[in-house]
Amino acid sequence: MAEDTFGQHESKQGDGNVAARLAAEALIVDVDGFEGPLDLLLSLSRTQKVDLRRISILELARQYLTFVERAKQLRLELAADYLVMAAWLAYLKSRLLLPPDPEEEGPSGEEMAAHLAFQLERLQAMRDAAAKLMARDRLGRDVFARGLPEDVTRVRRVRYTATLLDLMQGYARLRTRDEFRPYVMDREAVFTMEEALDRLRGLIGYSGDWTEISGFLPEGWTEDPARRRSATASTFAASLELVKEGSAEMRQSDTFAPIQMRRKDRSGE
Amino acid sequence: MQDESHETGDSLFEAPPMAEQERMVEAILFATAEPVTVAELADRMPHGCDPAEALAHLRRRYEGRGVRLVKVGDAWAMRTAPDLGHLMHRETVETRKLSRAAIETLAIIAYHQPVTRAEIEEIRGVSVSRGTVDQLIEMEWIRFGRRKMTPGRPVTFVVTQAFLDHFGLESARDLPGLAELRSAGLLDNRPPPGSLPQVGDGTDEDDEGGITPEGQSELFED
Amino acid sequence: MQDESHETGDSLFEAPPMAEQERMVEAILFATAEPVTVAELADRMPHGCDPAEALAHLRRRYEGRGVRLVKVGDAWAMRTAPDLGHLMHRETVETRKLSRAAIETLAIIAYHQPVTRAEIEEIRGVSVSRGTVDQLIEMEWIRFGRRKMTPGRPVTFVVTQAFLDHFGLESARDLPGLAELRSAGLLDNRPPPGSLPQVGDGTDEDDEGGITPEGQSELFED
Repeated sequence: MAEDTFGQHESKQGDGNVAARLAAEALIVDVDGFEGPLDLLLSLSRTQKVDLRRISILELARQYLTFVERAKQLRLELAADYLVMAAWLAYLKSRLLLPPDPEEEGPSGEEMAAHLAFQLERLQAMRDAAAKLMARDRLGRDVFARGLPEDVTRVRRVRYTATLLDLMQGYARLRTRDEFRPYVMDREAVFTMEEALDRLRGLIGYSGDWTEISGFLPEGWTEDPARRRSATASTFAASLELVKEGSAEMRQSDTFAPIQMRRKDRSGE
Repeated sequence: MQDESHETGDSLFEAPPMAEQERMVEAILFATAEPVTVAELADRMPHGCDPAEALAHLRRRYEGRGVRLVKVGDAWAMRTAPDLGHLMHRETVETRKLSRAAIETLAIIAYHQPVTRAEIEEIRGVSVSRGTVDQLIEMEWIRFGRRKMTPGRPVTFVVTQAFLDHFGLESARDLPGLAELRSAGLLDNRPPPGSLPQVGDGTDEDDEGGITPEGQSELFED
Repeated sequence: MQDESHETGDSLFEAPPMAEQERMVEAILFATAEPVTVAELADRMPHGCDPAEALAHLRRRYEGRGVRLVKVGDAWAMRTAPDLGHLMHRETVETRKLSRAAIETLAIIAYHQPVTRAEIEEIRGVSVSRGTVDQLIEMEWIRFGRRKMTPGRPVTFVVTQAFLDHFGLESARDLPGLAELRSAGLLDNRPPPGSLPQVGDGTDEDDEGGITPEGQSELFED
């Protein structure tokens, strides 16, 4: 819109100043149509009808300042950044017009003007690029994807895995869980001393007479040699324990002779 | 767009070459969401075209290809060649670590094979869920071994060749023993020297099984 | 892993013939509307296949046809030939009209990527509204790139595969006029001389100005 309005005035460009003023007036009407001061400057620059690289920034600054002046007269409210740009351009203009002050620090007027020209050229370049991009053969407009895609069924498969380290650590964990506990699988053939003690405590009360300790072996532990061995050892150890407690006494008539045990009568002592 | 086809009105008298018509049919069938009838094709192509003939050419062109031209009712569509249907599902494989229960069960089987479920439970101190065993069997890492010659003749479990392949072992005997585990720092959790329980040794398992004359047990003797 | 190679062990050594692989790629690409990467193809084809070579064959096969094989970023897709677009007006998707701001922002991101919001604002001379960026993200034409290694570590924007697909570009290097813009220095991040009051943005430009010695230019260089 803004550019169209502007185009009309472009053709009237005979007397530079008049044209610029007219252009500025036309632009003011459409000030809302501009995307900020840089956009406006780019539009203004078109009156110069030259390559953006050779544009007169001084002339552009004049046009812009005229624009802002007119807007003020018309009591149009301009956004702050338009006024910031105006102030900056006024400063730039003075830098460009006055002979360079050797005392003055900072960039020269020419450097500042060159950068503004670069900004304008870059913005224009991006607009042209955008137009070229949008004019390409586009998907869904000029080029088409498969209209009837076939469903790709997704099969999710979970694969479980473990490393040798996991395996060994798992095993190590098990084997060291309670390292003092006898291996459970061995228990079938082991009659523990605790078991023997429990058994003897129950039986000793009834054996006032000497009895061979092999007679105290539990049922089922006398046939199988391994079991008998285990039960004999634990029963013997348990009987020693009872003697130590003072609740039984033992004797053996000879080396390798049968060991006998009987209840120790405390009351008799 | 539409006016464009209007502009091609002069093609009423000069239809595009058949090769071009074939291209058109190809593009239309490709991009259209539903099967297209010959009438629709004629409608969409420049005047004077012969979609039926173009279809015939196109159909021949796609013979033996990965997609084919097929007739659906009185319309035409492009479809994947039936022998390639298996490519139409994407398999996503998700790798997960085995559960602790499964790893422990597997380790016990590997170190003690052949081993019964009851024995596994005794070593682990907890019952072994059916799911765990099933999972390991499904993974083909364990299988059933021979039954034990004990009351009830329980089944045993052994590890498979796939197990050995996965863990890079020649045989289950290559599994490191407890001493090695310890020297590798895997048994660092405080077993006092000499207190290492001996695995399944000195028991009647060997006799009963009869399968493993020396069993796994001696592997663990330090 | 191992068990898998057991199952498909033979195909490891004997991939299907190339003609067959070409059919497979053809079928997969015809069945999918979105571009498919070589990795995905390899995933779905039997072991030992060479999708890249099959794609090269397929691309030649479809040259000059009604549909073509096109490269989109690092993926591939079948698309209708652009000269036949006029036949497809029924399939035309009405895309949402983009504002001038959105179009310009998109172009700036494409040509300057990875680019920060502040850089976009510097180029356009106005602040970028949130809605503009949101719209482009929602269209899946832009996405967040890596953060810049500058103070504040601002996020950057880059264009997506869907962008390339939409505009028929193999890669962001194929953007129209890119070489000219670069040689004209218009893609340089030229810091303003001194401390000029910059339109649209304040003072942090200086920092950002220095940041992309490598930046987008490098992206397009090879």
